[in-house]
Amino acid sequence: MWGRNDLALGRDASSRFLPGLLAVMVFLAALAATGALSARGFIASWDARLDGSATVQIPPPSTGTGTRVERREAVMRLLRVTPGVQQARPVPEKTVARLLEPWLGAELAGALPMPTLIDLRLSADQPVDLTRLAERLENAAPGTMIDDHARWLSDARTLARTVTVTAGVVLVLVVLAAVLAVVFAVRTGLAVHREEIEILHLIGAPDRYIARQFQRHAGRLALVGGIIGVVLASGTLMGLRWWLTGTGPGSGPGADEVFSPAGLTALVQAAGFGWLEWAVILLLPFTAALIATVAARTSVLAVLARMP
Amino acid sequence: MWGRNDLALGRDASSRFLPGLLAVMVFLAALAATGALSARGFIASWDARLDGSATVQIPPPSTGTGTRVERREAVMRLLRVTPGVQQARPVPEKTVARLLEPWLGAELAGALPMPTLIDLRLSADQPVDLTRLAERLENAAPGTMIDDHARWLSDARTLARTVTVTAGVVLVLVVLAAVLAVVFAVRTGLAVHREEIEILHLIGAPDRYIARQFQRHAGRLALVGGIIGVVLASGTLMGLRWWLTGTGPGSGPGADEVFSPAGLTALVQAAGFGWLEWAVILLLPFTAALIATVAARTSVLAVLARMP
Amino acid sequence: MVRFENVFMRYDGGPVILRDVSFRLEQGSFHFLTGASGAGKSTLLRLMYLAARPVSGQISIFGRDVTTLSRRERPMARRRIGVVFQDFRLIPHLSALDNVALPLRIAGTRESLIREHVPELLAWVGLSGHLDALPATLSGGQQQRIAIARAVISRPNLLLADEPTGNVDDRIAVRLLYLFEELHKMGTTVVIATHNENLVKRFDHPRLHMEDARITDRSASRSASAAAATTAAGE
Amino acid sequence: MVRFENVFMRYDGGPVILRDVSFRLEQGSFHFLTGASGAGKSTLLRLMYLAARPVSGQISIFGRDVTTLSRRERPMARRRIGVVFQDFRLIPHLSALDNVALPLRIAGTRESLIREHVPELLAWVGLSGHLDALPATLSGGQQQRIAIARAVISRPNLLLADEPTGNVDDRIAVRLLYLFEELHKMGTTVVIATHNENLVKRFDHPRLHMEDARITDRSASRSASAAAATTAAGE
Ligand SMILES: Nc1ncnc2c1ncn2[C@@H]1O[C@H](COP(=O)(O)OP(=O)(O)OP(=O)(O)O)[C@@H](O)[C@H]1O
Ligand SMILES: Nc1ncnc2c1ncn2[C@@H]1O[C@H](COP(=O)(O)OP(=O)(O)OP(=O)(O)O)[C@@H](O)[C@H]1O
Ligand SMILES: [Mg+2]
Ligand SMILES: [Mg+2]
Repeated sequence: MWGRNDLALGRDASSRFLPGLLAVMVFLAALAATGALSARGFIASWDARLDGSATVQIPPPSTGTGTRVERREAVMRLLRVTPGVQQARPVPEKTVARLLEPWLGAELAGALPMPTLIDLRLSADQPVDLTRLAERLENAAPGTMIDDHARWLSDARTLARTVTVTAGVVLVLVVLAAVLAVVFAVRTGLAVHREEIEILHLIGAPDRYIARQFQRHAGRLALVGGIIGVVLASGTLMGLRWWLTGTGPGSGPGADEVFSPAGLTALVQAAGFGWLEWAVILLLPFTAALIATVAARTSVLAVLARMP
Repeated sequence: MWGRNDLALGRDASSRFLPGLLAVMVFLAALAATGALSARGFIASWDARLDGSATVQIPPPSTGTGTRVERREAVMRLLRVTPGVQQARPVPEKTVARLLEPWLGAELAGALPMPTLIDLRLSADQPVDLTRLAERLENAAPGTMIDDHARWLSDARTLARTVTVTAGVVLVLVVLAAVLAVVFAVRTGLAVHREEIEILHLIGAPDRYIARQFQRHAGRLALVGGIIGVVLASGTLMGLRWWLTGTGPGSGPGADEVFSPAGLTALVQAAGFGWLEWAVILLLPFTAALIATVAARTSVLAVLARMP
Repeated sequence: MVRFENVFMRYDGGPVILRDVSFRLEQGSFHFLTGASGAGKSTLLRLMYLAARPVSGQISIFGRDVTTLSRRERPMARRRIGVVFQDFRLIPHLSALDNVALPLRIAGTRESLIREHVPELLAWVGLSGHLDALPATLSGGQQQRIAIARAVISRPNLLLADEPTGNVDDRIAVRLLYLFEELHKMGTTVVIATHNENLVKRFDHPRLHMEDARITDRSASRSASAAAATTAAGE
Repeated sequence: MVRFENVFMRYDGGPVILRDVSFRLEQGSFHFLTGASGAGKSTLLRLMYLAARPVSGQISIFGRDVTTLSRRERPMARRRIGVVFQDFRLIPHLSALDNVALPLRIAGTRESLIREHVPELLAWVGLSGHLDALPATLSGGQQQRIAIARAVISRPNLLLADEPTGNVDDRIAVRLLYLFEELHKMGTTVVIATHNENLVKRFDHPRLHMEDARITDRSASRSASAAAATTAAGE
């Protein structure tokens, strides 16, 4: 009884078109999900690096009083007794030079008097009043500034949220379209087979008997479409990654203050190949099949209930 | 005769589902098209600014011989006689300081000895051999480097191409899905109305008579769906823009060498509101209607030709 | 077996088809249902096979009030009723054999039993050469005989046939009527709606006649009904 | 008018239905088409209304060989042929009136003419009270009469009716036959497939009888055909 297929749904147009439609939807869903996940992961890694941290920057001695070491020690003393500052670590001069290298050129960076940078780790439990700290730092060594990357992080988070929201909208729409396609297929299937369904009813078939044929049909087609979509999406994502890795930026010159393609490239490179991304992608066809089965069953039973 | 609708297609399930499906497709198409167009426009504006230009960078005198002015004049002399260099213009020191400000802090940038920068405009007809020029510059003023932004532009173009290719893939898929949905609707419409179509044939209706009813039906539904999709897409794009403008970055501190959210934000801000973008977006529903009409006509006539 | 009590029936905005009709058909009875075209014969049968509900009144079948039967209970009741529809209602993509086997399959009958009984019955209605034919490839009369075979295959307790011989000649019609007689002898209650006066005359069974939204139960076809009197081709 | 020449017909893998059959029907003739169920009556009519092609042989209608007619030419030929299908084939969502009007509308007839003629014809077949009814809300016999009205509304040159009275009683059947006679008198060629011996006997028209894949043209219904002899309800 489970295997019965009196309606020959397999011969309907839906058999050819539903998998295609669902393949496209799953493809788009995979793209959107990967985009959202990797934007989130990318930002999360920056967050982990930057949140709860701050940088203190002491200008080179030429503009102030005292030697470089004196000024640094004055600041370090202050920081060590500031509650909430868990750790303060001067950045080695060579690292500072390397940070500036892309902007000044190697020779220039090596030759210029460098500012002193101190990395801070801040306590999560005991928030530091950065405004007061800044004042006290100015006293300890005039010209000293503190930057907690808040602005940077806020920008990055806005951006990540934009990507995530856009991906979310796309995902919702894609699921909506998939459900629409399935319900549409089921409705037209019911219309095409209306007479046969009436006959089945009249000779004693219960609604379940008919719904089962539709839900199995829809589920199977969605699974097929989902697999096709996921295979194509994986291929596309890997292709994109390969392309970007092949031609992407290294550490060379050329950058700009408002726009760094390298950042976006890194975003795409990081995309979609962690275990979470793979799991989401591999689950998509089954999710599609499940959605299709439920959508089919629900809409068949709803339509049948309105039949005499 | 034009207005006849013997098949009552308007009462089919397609009337409810096809507009929904096509609205989603048009929405996604609008998003993809806007993304591609604004990536392209963004890069084009950078290209215009950077292509055909190069920057010469002379380190401050501390590392070489001669005064700042001597070194600059030696380089300028050389550049003036180099074929292919249309224009050479030293960048004012204040501008250079401002360029470095975000990286070094205002005080530091004002205090440090700055490199001398010279902006070059290169002729498009007479390509300059940059390797040879670099050698000759090194002789004129040791430590001098030339940067034609090639690396930067190549990165930016790769990125733009990635966005464009992804958008293109999405567009193709979305059009494919729309055509699939229309052809699916038409095929099931033909199946639902098969008997009536046979009757119409038998009492003397030609194929055109029947195809006309289907193509008008499909075209109308696609137009409705397209308008819904475009309205939603415009709303979403404007919402995104408003959100990003509201919370986006200004000129303040906080940036990083590999990633600038500001760049992406600018990308989205620039998105989809030029006349070209508006034209493309406004054309989408009509394109959808046209595609639907043609797809419907073609597939109806193909199916009818196989009927007895 | 079948009991109508004060049944009132009309379709939305249509003419009254049954006005306060009460009657009962005993188990194992055999009735012809006659009446002019549009009198309501098909409607009466539809009420009996639960495809329509009366406006008011009670209809009991197998001793149960079917007007209050829930959607979930109807399938089981329907399995005990065999119906020959006026327009056959075969499933187009199932072969003759599969169409006839359908009620058995829905009821979960063993496949071996199906393979045995279905071809046998199809042979009786003269279609042994068309077991695998699709309905569309069969003539009108052949389709009608498949519809009849499907209605009787599960040996229903109640058999309702709506104009079951409209597409066959009288020789075959008589043969089909014998099939119904056979079931009748095994205890099935039979109601056959027909315009064919020849048949009604030949088989001596009581007649339910519909006229003016009422039903008259006449014990034999001999009594000259209004319809019979106006028959163009009377004897 | 209608000419068959050495026509051979069978469906894929089916029995031979016409074996080297030749005959002609003169313009304005009136024939009954008889034969056992499955003999091929509907098939013969289908060949005439261009819904099937013979395996070999020539069929001319209105003086044109229709077996070679292209897809684009067929609609015009079909508009001159009225057909009453064995299974009615009404369009379910069109009212009785619109169903009957359909051939006129397809041919581009003025709406005012349609409003005048269609209700008149529906009144003649006894359906003046059901102009706006959908087919599903009509009884079998009522649907059949709409099918007949649709076939005759455009005054076709050739009228083909397949069992047009299977769902009505003999009184209505006679009335419908008069409609065909009416057209016949106006010059229409008429062919009516039927199992109803009463009708064939009552109207004195020649009979085409199908048997063993051949057609015999008998000039009158009086001659005892094989089918008539085995009729269960003969006189
Ligand atoms: N579904 C329906 N909705 C509305 N009216 C209907 C419906 N079905 C039938 N009718 C009307 O009910 C009346 C009786 O129809 P019914 O089919 O019961 O007649 P019948 O006796 O079977 O006729 P016939 O011998 O022509 O088959 C007719 O006037 C018909 O128009
Ligand atoms: N489309 C088809 N494909 C294959 N075989 C067919 C097709 N239509 C009819 N047949 C077969 O052709 C034979 C003649 O069928 P046809 O419908 O012409 O008979 P008929 O004389 O009209 O019978 P009835 O009186 O029962 O309507 C039958 O045996 C039938 O099975
Ligand atoms: Mg009836
Ligand atoms: Mg026939």
